Amino acid sequence: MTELDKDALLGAYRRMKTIREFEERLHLEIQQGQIAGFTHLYSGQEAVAVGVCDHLADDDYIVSTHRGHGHCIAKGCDVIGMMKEIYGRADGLCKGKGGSMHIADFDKGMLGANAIVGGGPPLAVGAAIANRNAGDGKVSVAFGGDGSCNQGTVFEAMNMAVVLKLPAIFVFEDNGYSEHTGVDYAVGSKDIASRCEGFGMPAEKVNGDDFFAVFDAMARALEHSRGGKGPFALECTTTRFFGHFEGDPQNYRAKDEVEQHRENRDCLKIFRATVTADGRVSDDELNAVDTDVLALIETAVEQAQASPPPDVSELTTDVYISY
Amino acid sequence: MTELDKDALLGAYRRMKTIREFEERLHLEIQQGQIAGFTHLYSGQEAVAVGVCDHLADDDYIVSTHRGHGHCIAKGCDVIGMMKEIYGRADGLCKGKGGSMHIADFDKGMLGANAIVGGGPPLAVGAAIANRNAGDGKVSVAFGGDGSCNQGTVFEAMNMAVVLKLPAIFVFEDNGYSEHTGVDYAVGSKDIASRCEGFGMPAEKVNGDDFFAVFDAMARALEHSRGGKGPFALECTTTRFFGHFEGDPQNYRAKDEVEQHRENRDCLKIFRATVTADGRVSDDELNAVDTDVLALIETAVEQAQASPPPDVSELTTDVYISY
Amino acid sequence: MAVTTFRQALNDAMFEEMRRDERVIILGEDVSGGAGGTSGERDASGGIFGVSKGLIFEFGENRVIDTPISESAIIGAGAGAALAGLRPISEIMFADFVGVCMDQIYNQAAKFRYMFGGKTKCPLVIRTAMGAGMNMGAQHSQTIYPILTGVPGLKIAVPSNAADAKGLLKTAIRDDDPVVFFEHKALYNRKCEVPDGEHLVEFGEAAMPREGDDCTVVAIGRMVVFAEKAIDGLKEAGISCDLIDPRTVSPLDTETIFESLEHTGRLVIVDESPPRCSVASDIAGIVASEAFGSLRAPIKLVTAPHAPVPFARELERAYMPGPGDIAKAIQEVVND
Amino acid sequence: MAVTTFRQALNDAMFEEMRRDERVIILGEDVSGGAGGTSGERDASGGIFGVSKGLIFEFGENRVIDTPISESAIIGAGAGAALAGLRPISEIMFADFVGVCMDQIYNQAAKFRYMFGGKTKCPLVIRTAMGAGMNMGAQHSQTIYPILTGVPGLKIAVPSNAADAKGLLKTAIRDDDPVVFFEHKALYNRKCEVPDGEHLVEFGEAAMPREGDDCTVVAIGRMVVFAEKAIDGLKEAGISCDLIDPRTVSPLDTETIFESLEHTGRLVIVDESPPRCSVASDIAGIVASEAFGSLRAPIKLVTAPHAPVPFARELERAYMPGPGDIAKAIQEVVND
Ligand SMILES: Cc1ncc(C[n+]2csc(CCOP(=O)(O)OP(=O)(O)O)c2C)c(N)n1
Ligand SMILES: Cc1ncc(C[n+]2csc(CCOP(=O)(O)OP(=O)(O)O)c2C)c(N)n1
Ligand SMILES: [Mg+2]
Ligand SMILES: [Mg+2]
Repeated sequence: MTELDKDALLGAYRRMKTIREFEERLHLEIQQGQIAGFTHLYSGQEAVAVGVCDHLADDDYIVSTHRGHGHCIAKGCDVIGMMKEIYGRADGLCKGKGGSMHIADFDKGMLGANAIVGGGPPLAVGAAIANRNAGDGKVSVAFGGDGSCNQGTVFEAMNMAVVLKLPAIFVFEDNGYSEHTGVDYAVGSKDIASRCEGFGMPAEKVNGDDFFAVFDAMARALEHSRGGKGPFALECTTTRFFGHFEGDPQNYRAKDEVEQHRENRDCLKIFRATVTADGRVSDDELNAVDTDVLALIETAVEQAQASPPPDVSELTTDVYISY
Repeated sequence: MTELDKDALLGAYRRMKTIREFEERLHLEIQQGQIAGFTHLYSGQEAVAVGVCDHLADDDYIVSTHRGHGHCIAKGCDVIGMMKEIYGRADGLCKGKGGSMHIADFDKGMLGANAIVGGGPPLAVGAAIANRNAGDGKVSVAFGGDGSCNQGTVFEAMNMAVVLKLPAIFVFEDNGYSEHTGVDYAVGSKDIASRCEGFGMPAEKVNGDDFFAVFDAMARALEHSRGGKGPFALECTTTRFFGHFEGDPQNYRAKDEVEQHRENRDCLKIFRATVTADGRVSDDELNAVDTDVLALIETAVEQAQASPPPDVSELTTDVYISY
Repeated sequence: MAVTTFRQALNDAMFEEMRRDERVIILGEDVSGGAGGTSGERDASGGIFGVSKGLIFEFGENRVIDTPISESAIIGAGAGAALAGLRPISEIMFADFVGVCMDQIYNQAAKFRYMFGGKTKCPLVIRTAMGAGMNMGAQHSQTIYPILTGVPGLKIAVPSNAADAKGLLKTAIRDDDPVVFFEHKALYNRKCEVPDGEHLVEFGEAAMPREGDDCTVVAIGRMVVFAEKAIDGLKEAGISCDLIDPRTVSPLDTETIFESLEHTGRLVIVDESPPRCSVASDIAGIVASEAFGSLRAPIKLVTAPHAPVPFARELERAYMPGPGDIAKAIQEVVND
Repeated sequence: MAVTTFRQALNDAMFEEMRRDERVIILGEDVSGGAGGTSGERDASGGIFGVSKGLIFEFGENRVIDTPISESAIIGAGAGAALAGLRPISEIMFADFVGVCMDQIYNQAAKFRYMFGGKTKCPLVIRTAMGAGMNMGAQHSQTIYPILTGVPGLKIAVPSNAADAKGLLKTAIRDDDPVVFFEHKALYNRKCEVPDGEHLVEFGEAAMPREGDDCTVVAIGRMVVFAEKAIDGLKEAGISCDLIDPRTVSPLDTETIFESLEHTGRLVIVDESPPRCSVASDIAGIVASEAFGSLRAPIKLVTAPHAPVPFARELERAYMPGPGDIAKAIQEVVND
C-alpha cells in the first residue's frame, strides 16, 4: 500500500465524501422536483474517481461520462459552480447551458462530461497527443463504464493510443450495469481488462471499492504512461448506489442488492475502516471532514437555489467565437 | 489435412485460378483505360476466399469488402455478370449501378461488397441472427482486412455476435497493408487473433497462402459456430500482388517484395505443388483447368465490352420499391 | 375508437405486426432489459421509454433482442437481417445517437437496393426518440430528421399523434424500404382516439387537422400540437388556417401543400430543428420553385435558432418554437 | 501570382500555416503513408490525393500523424487535441466516411463551446474530399456538406478554385471554431492564379466570378466551374448573370445574394447534392422568406436527383448537374 500522509488521506476522504454527499443531496433535490432533466448519480463509485484523480494535477486532463459529477469533484471542479450548473443557473460552471451531463472546467483539466457513451475516449487520445507533443510528462485519462466498452469509438481510441504510444489511461468503471442490462450479458468477454490487453496495452483489474487498490494501480499506470511506454487500462469493479438515472425503478436488481452493497461495499466505510485501523487517521478527524462537507453541500444548494436562471439572450451566444 | 476428393480439389483450384485470371486481366484492362473508377484487386489472396467459401452453400451468407472480387467468385457469383458490372454495363450483376466495390448476388448468399471499411461485419451479425432464428445450421461470414480490424464497427459486431451467440465467422485477411500503411504500424497489438479472443470468441491464426490451412481452420470454425457455440475468428496471413488500388505506385513496398511473394507465396503454386506431390491431381488436369479459365475470362471481357451501358432512365429507378 | 397514449399506440402496433409476421424482430439497448441483472426479471425496462414493453414475453429472446451499447451493430445487424429475409426494427434510444451509426443508416441500408441494381430490398425500420423539452441537454434533445430526410433510399416518418403513430409504424414495418421513424419524447404520454382494428396510414399522405382560408401552416411532429393551439387561438381574431401535418417528410406530400396554397397564398412552416437545411427551409425551397405562383407573401419559417439545445429550463423553453411564436408568424404573414 | 493546382494550393496553405504556428498538426490515414512498410519510405502517399505531400519531412511524426482506419478516433483526437491547446487538421479521406465519425463532428466538436458555456474553444479543421465524377460509386462520391451545414457550431467551407482553396484553408486553420473543409476531388488538378504571399479569404464572404443583369446564379464547389461555362455560353443569347460562389455555406453570405436579386429578380441555385434538405433548397427557402419581394419568377434548383450516385459512367454523367442543365435553367427562369 502506498504511503500517504495524513493530509493526503484526509484530502482523499474529503473528496470522496464530497462526491457522496453531493449525490445523496441531489437525489433528494430531484425527488422534490427541484432539478430538471436527466441525472446519473455517482454514489458508490467514489473510490475510483478519487483514487485516479488524486494522482493528477490541474494540467493533466480527464474526460468523463454521463455519470460525471464524481470525476469533476475529484479533479477539483468548484462544487458550488457544479451545483448551480445542475440547477441550470446563469452562474453555473457552464452558465446553465450544459447541465448535469455537460460539466467541464478547463482550468482544472476537466475536458468535459459527455452524454454520448464512448464519446470521451477519442477526445482523451487527442489530449494525450497534446501531452506527448508538449513532452511535460502530463497524461490524459478517459473514464468510461462497463457498457461503454462495447462502443466502437472506445476501441478505436485504445488502438490509436497504442499505435501512437500516447500517455493515455483508460479507466473502466464496472458498476455491474449499463442502464438496465448486466455486464455479464453485454460484455461478451465478461472481462474488460483482457479486451484492453488485446489492443496491445497493459491492463489491470482492481477492486474499485477500495481507494487504495485504485490509487496503487493508478500509480503503476502512470509510471508506465509517463515513462513513454504508451497507454494503460484499469478495470475497476464497483457498484452504484442509485438507479441508472434518477427515477429508475431498478427492477433488474435483486431487492436487497443496493442495501447489501451499501452495507458491505461502501468505499467510504472501507476507507474509514482501513485508515482508522492502523491509526493513521482518527474517527474524529474524519467526522470533522463530514461536518465540513455537509456544510459545503448545504451552501451549494442554497446558493444554487438563490441563483438566477440564464438570461434568454444567452440562447444564441457561445455557438461560435465569431460567425 | 482434410481429405478432399479429386473433384473437390479441381473445383477449389478452378475457383482460385478464376479469381487470379479475372484480376490479372482486370489489371490489364484498367491499364488500357477500359474500366473507370476505383478497383482493388484480390490477386494473391485467393486461398483465403476459396478456402473459406468452399465450405459454404448458397444459403450461407457472406459479406465482403472493397476488395471483393475474390469473395464473389469463391461464393459462386457469375463471372461474366461480374465483369459486366465492373465495366459498368446494363446487364452487369447490379445493372452497372454498383461497380467493382458494390457487387452482390443474393441467390448465391453474397450480400454485397462494401466500400466502407468495417461496413460489412455488422451486416453479417444481422444475417447470423436470421441464421440462428431459422435454426437451419447456416452461417454468416464477414470478410475484412487487417486495416478493418481498427474500425469500431468491426469490434461492435464481434462483441454482439458473442453476446447473442450467433453463427458468425469473422475472417481477417492480413495482407500486410491497409492502403499504404503496414499492419505492424496500424494494429497496435500486432496480432489480430488475440484481439478477437479479447472479445470472447475463439480465434486462429493461419497461413492464408495455403488453401489447406485455411480450409481446415474454417472447418473448425464451422464446427464451433454450427454447433451453437457462437462466433469464431480466423486471421489469415497473406499478401496482395498488386497495389492497394489500381494506379498505386506502391512506394511503401520494398522493390522486390511483390516479385518475391509471387515467387514464394503464390497460393496457386503452393496448391499445385501440394496436390501434385502426393499424386492426388496431375499437372495435366490442372493445366486443363487453366485453359478453361482463360477462355472464360476472355469470354467475360468480350461480352462485357459488347454489352450496352445502362439507359439513362435507370438513374432514378431502384432507389425505392415504392415512393 | 379507444383513447390511447402515443406510447401505447406504438406498443400496440408492434404487438400486432409481430403477431402478424414472424419475420418481424426488434433489437436495441434495453428493448426488454434486465438481462444479466441480479433480480432475474426480464422486461425490466421494455425500452427506456416503455414502448416495447411486454414484447419479450410473447415473442421471446430470438425476436426481442437486447443488445450492448453498440449502435453501429444495432443498425447494421438490422440491415443485414433485412437482407437475409427478416423485417427488423432497430431501436436507437435517442435520435441524437445516430452520429455513432450514421454510416449503417445512410451508406448501407439506404443504398443497398440502388447499388445492387434493384436485386434486393432492405425492409428495416429504425425507431428513435427525438426532440427537446425534457431538459436533457444538447446531446439528448435534437430532432435529427433533417439530416436523414435528404438521404435517397430512406423514408422518414414523424408522427404527431397516437393514431398516426400507430398507423405509420404499422405501415413502416410492412414497407419494403428502410424507414426511419421519429418519436417525439414529449408526445409519449399524449393521448388521442385511435381507430380500432387494423389501422394503417399511408406514407406520403399529409393530414389536415385544421382547415381554413387565410394561411397554410405546415408543422412537423410535436409542432403540430403547438400549431393547433396557435390556430385555435387565432379564431377570435378572425384568422383561419389550413394546418398540414406531412406525417412523413420523405416522401413528402407536396400536392396537399400546393393545393392549400392555391387558396391561402400564405405559408408558415414550423419545425423544431435549427433553420439551416431543415425540413422547414426545404419545404420553403420546394414551394418557391414549384408553387411560386401561389405565394402572395413571403414564407415564414418558425424554427429553433441556429444553436445547440440548451439545458436550463428557461433557455430550452426559448429554444423551442411555441404556440406564441407560431401565432405571431401567422399574423405577420396574413397581414403582409 | 503563380498558376497553381487546387491540390498544390492546399498543400501550400498547410505548409505556411504549420510553419507559422507549431500548434498546427495534421492527422489521418496515410496523410504521410509508408509507416510499417517494407521499403522504409515515408510519405509514400502524402495523403491519398497527395494534398499533404512533404509535410512529414519538415514537421515530423509528432505533427504529421498517420493513423489506423479509425475515423471516430481521428476526429475525436483532433477535437480533444483542440481542447488541449493544439490546432489540429483531421483528415477524413472521403467525405462519405463522415458516417462512421459523425458523432464526434456534430455532437462533440460542434457543441463544446456552447455546452460548456463559452469556456472553451475547439479550433479543429476537418479536411475531406467530396464529390462525384470519378466513377467511384455510391459510397465514395457524395457531397455530404448538406448534412453538416445545418449543424450549429460548425463552419462549412466549399472552395471552387485553387486561390479560394488556399485562402479559405488558411483562414480555417486560424479560425477558433471547428470548420469542415470540403475539397471536390475533380478540382484537385484544376489550376488558377493564386495570389503570392499571405492570402486569406474571409468566411461568409461570397465571390462573384461573373456579373450580369438577367439572373442570379448561386453555385457551390465544382458547380461554380460548370455555372461559369453555362453563363459564358449564354452571352451569345444575350443573357447575362451574376454568379455567386458562397465559398462558405455556413456562414452564408445572404447579403450578396439578396443584393444581386434586387436587380435580377431571378434565381438559379446549383448544388451537386440530391435536392431534399440540400444547400440549394435551403438557400431557396431563405430567399423565399427573407427576399421574397425581389423575386420575379420561381426559383430554379439544379441538383442531382433524389438517388444515390451510380457507378456506370453514363449514369454518373446524367447524375451530376452539368453546364447544359444550368444553361437550360437560366433560360427558363429568364423567360418566365
Ligand atoms: C451512444 C449512446 N448510446 C446509448 C446511450 C444511452 N445510455 C446512457 S448511459 C448508458 C449506459 C452506460 O453504461 P456504462 O457505460 O456501464 O456506464 P454507467 O451508466 O454504468 O455509469 C446508456 C446505454 C448514450 N448516452 N449514448
Ligand atoms: C471507413 C473507411 N475509411 C477509409 C476508407 C479508405 N480505404 C479503403 S480500403 C482501405 C484500406 C483497407 O485495408 P485492409 O482492411 O487491410 O484491406 P485491404 O485493402 O488490405 O484489402 C482504406 C483506408 C474506407 N473505404 N472506409
Ligand atoms: Mg455501468
Ligand atoms: Mg490489408
